[in-house]
Amino acid sequence: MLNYFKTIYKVGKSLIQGMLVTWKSFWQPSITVQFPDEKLITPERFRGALTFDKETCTACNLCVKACPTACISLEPAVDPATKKRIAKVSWYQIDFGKCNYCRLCEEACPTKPIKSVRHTHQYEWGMLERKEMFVKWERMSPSTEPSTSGSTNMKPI
Amino acid sequence: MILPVWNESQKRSALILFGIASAGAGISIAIGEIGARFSKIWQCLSSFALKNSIPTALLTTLSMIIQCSILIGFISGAVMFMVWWERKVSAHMQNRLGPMFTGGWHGWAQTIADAIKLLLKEDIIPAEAKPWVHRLAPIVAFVPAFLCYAALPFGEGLISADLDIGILYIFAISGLSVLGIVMAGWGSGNKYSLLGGLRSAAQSVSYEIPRVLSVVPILMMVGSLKLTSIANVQTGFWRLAGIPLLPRWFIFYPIVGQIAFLIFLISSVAETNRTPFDIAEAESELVAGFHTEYSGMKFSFFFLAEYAYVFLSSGLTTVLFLGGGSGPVLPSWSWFLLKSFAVVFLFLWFRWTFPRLRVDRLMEFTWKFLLPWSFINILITGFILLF
Amino acid sequence: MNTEILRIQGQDSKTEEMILNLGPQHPSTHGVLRVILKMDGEVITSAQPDVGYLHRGTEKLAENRTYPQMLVISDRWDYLAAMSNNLVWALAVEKLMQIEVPARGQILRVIMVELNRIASHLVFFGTYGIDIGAYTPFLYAFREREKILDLFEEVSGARMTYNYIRIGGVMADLPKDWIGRCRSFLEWMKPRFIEYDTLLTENPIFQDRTKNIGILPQPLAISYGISGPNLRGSSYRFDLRKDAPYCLYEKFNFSIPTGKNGDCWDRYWVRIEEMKESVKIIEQALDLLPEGECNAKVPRIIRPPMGEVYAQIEAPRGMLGIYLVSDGGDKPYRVHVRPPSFINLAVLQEILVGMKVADVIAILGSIDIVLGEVDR
Amino acid sequence: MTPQEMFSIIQAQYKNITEIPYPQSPHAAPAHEGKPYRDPHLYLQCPSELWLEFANFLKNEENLSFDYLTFVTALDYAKVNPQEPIRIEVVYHLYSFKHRHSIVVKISLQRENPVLSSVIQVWKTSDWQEREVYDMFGVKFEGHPNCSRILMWEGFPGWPLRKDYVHIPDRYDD
Repeated sequence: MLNYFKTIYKVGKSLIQGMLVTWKSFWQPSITVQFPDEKLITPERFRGALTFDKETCTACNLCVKACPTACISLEPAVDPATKKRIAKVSWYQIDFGKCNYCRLCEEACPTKPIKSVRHTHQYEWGMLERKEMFVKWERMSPSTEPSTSGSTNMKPI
Repeated sequence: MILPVWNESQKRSALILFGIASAGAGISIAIGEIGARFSKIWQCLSSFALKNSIPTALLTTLSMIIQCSILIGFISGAVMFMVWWERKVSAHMQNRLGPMFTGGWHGWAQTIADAIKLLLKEDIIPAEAKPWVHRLAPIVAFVPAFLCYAALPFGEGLISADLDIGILYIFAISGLSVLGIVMAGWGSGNKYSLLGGLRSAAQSVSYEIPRVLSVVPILMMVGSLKLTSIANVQTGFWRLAGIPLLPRWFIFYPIVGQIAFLIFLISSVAETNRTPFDIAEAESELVAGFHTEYSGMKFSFFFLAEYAYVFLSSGLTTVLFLGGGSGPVLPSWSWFLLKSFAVVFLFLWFRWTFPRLRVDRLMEFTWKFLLPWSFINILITGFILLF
Repeated sequence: MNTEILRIQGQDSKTEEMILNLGPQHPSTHGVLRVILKMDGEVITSAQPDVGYLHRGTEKLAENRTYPQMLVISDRWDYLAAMSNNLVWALAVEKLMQIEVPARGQILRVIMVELNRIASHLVFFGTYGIDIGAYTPFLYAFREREKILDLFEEVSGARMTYNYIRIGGVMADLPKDWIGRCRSFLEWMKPRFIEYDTLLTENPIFQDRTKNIGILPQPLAISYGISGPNLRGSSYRFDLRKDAPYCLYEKFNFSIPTGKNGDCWDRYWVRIEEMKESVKIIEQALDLLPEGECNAKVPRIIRPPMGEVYAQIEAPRGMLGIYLVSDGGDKPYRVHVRPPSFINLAVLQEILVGMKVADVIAILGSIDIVLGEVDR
Repeated sequence: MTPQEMFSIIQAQYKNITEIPYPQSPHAAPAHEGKPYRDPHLYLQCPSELWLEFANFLKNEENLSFDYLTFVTALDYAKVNPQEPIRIEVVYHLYSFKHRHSIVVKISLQRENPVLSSVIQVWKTSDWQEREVYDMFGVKFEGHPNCSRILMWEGFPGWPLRKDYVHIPDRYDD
């Protein structure tokens, strides 16, 4: 009979203790970051969207080999006069539908001091159709903007 | 709670909200005062009607319409507030913020936005479902909730139907909504809601009995079923040599009050299908229980019914145990609102702390624990009343 | 308990059996899993899990990817503990090429894997609370997990698919005051365990829902090849970090929590205790962290010699192993991943018989599977 | 129990179970590649018709007592490199909790329609793992209650992990 009341007391006590935990955190300040107004600062090694620097790239294909999902494709530039391949790139395309953001291409890129393909800190990046995921950088065309076959896609979501 | 530093829009919306709050208080004071003197107004009105021979039947229907609209207006207002309040309380209990953007300061207009969204949603009746049972279920679940409010005393004189069988009426009518849930379960044709419906039928039936029996000691002490008389018995204080020690609420009666209060609270949490007894719409097992197949307006009916019952149960707890409407300075109806929202906070607090009981353990808990204790409680009151 | 239920279904009460599809879209199957339940009322008569919805063919992928590229695929197996997947792949290749990783690299790996174990067990703690019906523990667990993910983001650049542990060492050394932030996280974590215990572990309703439910007897566990916290829940002391130490685990002293009678509560309790042990390991590892180079000399194109190797580690969900056969080329000839969740899940069809629907969710949650690893 | 002692116990019982020798680097292998490596366990080659009986022996034998089947997998030696004859090899990796030692048993079957007796009576974990080997390599396991595909859907054509499997690319671009 006695332990019947003891169990009731024990059950009641632990229920109340559980409620006190939620009561204590009821008064603690909340930790939500309200995204559009407040934004978290991304750490220095953050692997965001990839950018590409047309001038420094020597079209050595190391990044193409390093990529696990083979989403990088490029074409070396050809000197119109001598019809020989020169150490520049004519166009460079990354298919962000397949990219793993794994930084293997950046590590494989031999260009000094700043790598020609590297991660930025940009994560606000939405695309509407699959075609928009093919980001293409052309060196020959006058426009320096990275153009996709369609609308420019660098607009935040 | 550290208030975040306010930017421009938050200051402006704070002002708007303050305006709404004060207007709300003004209207309720007006209703409160009119309510209190309702009988006097009623006399002069009926005498005026007699003089220039307006049929009294027209007058009674007119007052009936006014009372119903006030009641429905109040309940939907209270339910709207409670939905928003639950989301804010649960958020802060979990260290997050809850709705913040709709309508400015702390997202006060969130429920209104939800209500409009639910109205605009498409009303799907699944192919498997029996159409008429599927359509009727929310109505059968929703209407009894509003009927019960007729007999709930919101303060002195603020009661629309002062029945002398007040409590019996409320328990009888609130029992009806189980029918709605079972109809929803069986009507929507999918296995999960069938399970949910059957479970909630078993649960409501078995929790109705301890809930009613826990009120019996109070009836024995007061001697009448009339809710207003129960409330009046609890006014005033126990005076120990002049100084007011404790208010005369039933909860402070020696043993009887506490046991009855606890049993009533637990079984009314179970009656309204809320955690830790929400096996009817257990998200993790039955996807959404009996209202899986409901969308749009019908879903909001179930939602409103649940919150109406929560407020009804907390209102009943205040009237029965916390002396609804008796309090020193403020007018009676504000004491009633304060106490019942405190009890609603208790309901919310339970929901966001406790896990869910299993079906058979829940039944066992009623039949083997709550029921015997309510009988013992009646026994003890019997002895107390003898001496 | 089982016999008593089966007796009820006598011949006279002719109840027609109901087949219920639990999943693949269901709030508590922790991913895309479907369990076909044959039920008599609320009691389960037979359960048959149906997997394969998330099968991405990692073993076929492995056959035409180089060794470093396979690390990126390994992140996607048990996506709640990507560091352990990276570690087991790196260990397999290093064993094959007989590479010795310097002490600093190994201890860095231990720190990362143990942090990842805490994060993965926190997810278990949160989702198990929701399975049983309590919503608040989930938010507390994810508040702590956010701090761990921030630490990982600083060190590797990503929050879930780290690709941090590489063949021969780690991607890069720690950023400046990472150790300070890691220590402050550990200080923040210790009082949280007391909070979790009062909120869920000692909660009578939780205990009522999980004690003596889904009892996994020891011989059945061994014959089904169960590993990890599920095996330790059935009171069998077997942990690879103690029995077959790898990565300098023999340097740390920590205890192995084991349950008593192998029910859902014991498996839950073992994971909570394991989190406390992991906090101890990380503290010792942070004190023990030597200076010096953290990567071994590894050729640019990794071409391991011919041969086969089986490396296994104690992942948060059990014994994660890689059976690697190489034919001397730069791509592996055959890779087989021994997935702990896939093997632990098979026992479900035995211990679910005779249980109620609410118990199905409690038992499935207590086995703690991740569908990425089940289907590979 | 060192591999040699284990092998002597097994040799006493079963004659035609041979030990697989340590792999030799093929003569053409370039020097920098280093010596071939293999885990220091005992590797046994067992004929397929003897396997079920040998499995029971491994489990119930007192000082072997392999009660834990770590994993079951298979390898498809289709491409002809001089050392490996064309076959499908099913690999059983066993571990003993009592003695803390492990053993690897390999069974080679011909590639046309490989058949092997299932060890589901001995270790229940082989239930799903053998179904996966069937799903990926087409090895039929007799005595298995439902030897059907587990990861792939029922009507999946072909055995994906075989070296000569031609994949029909699934189109989702447009």
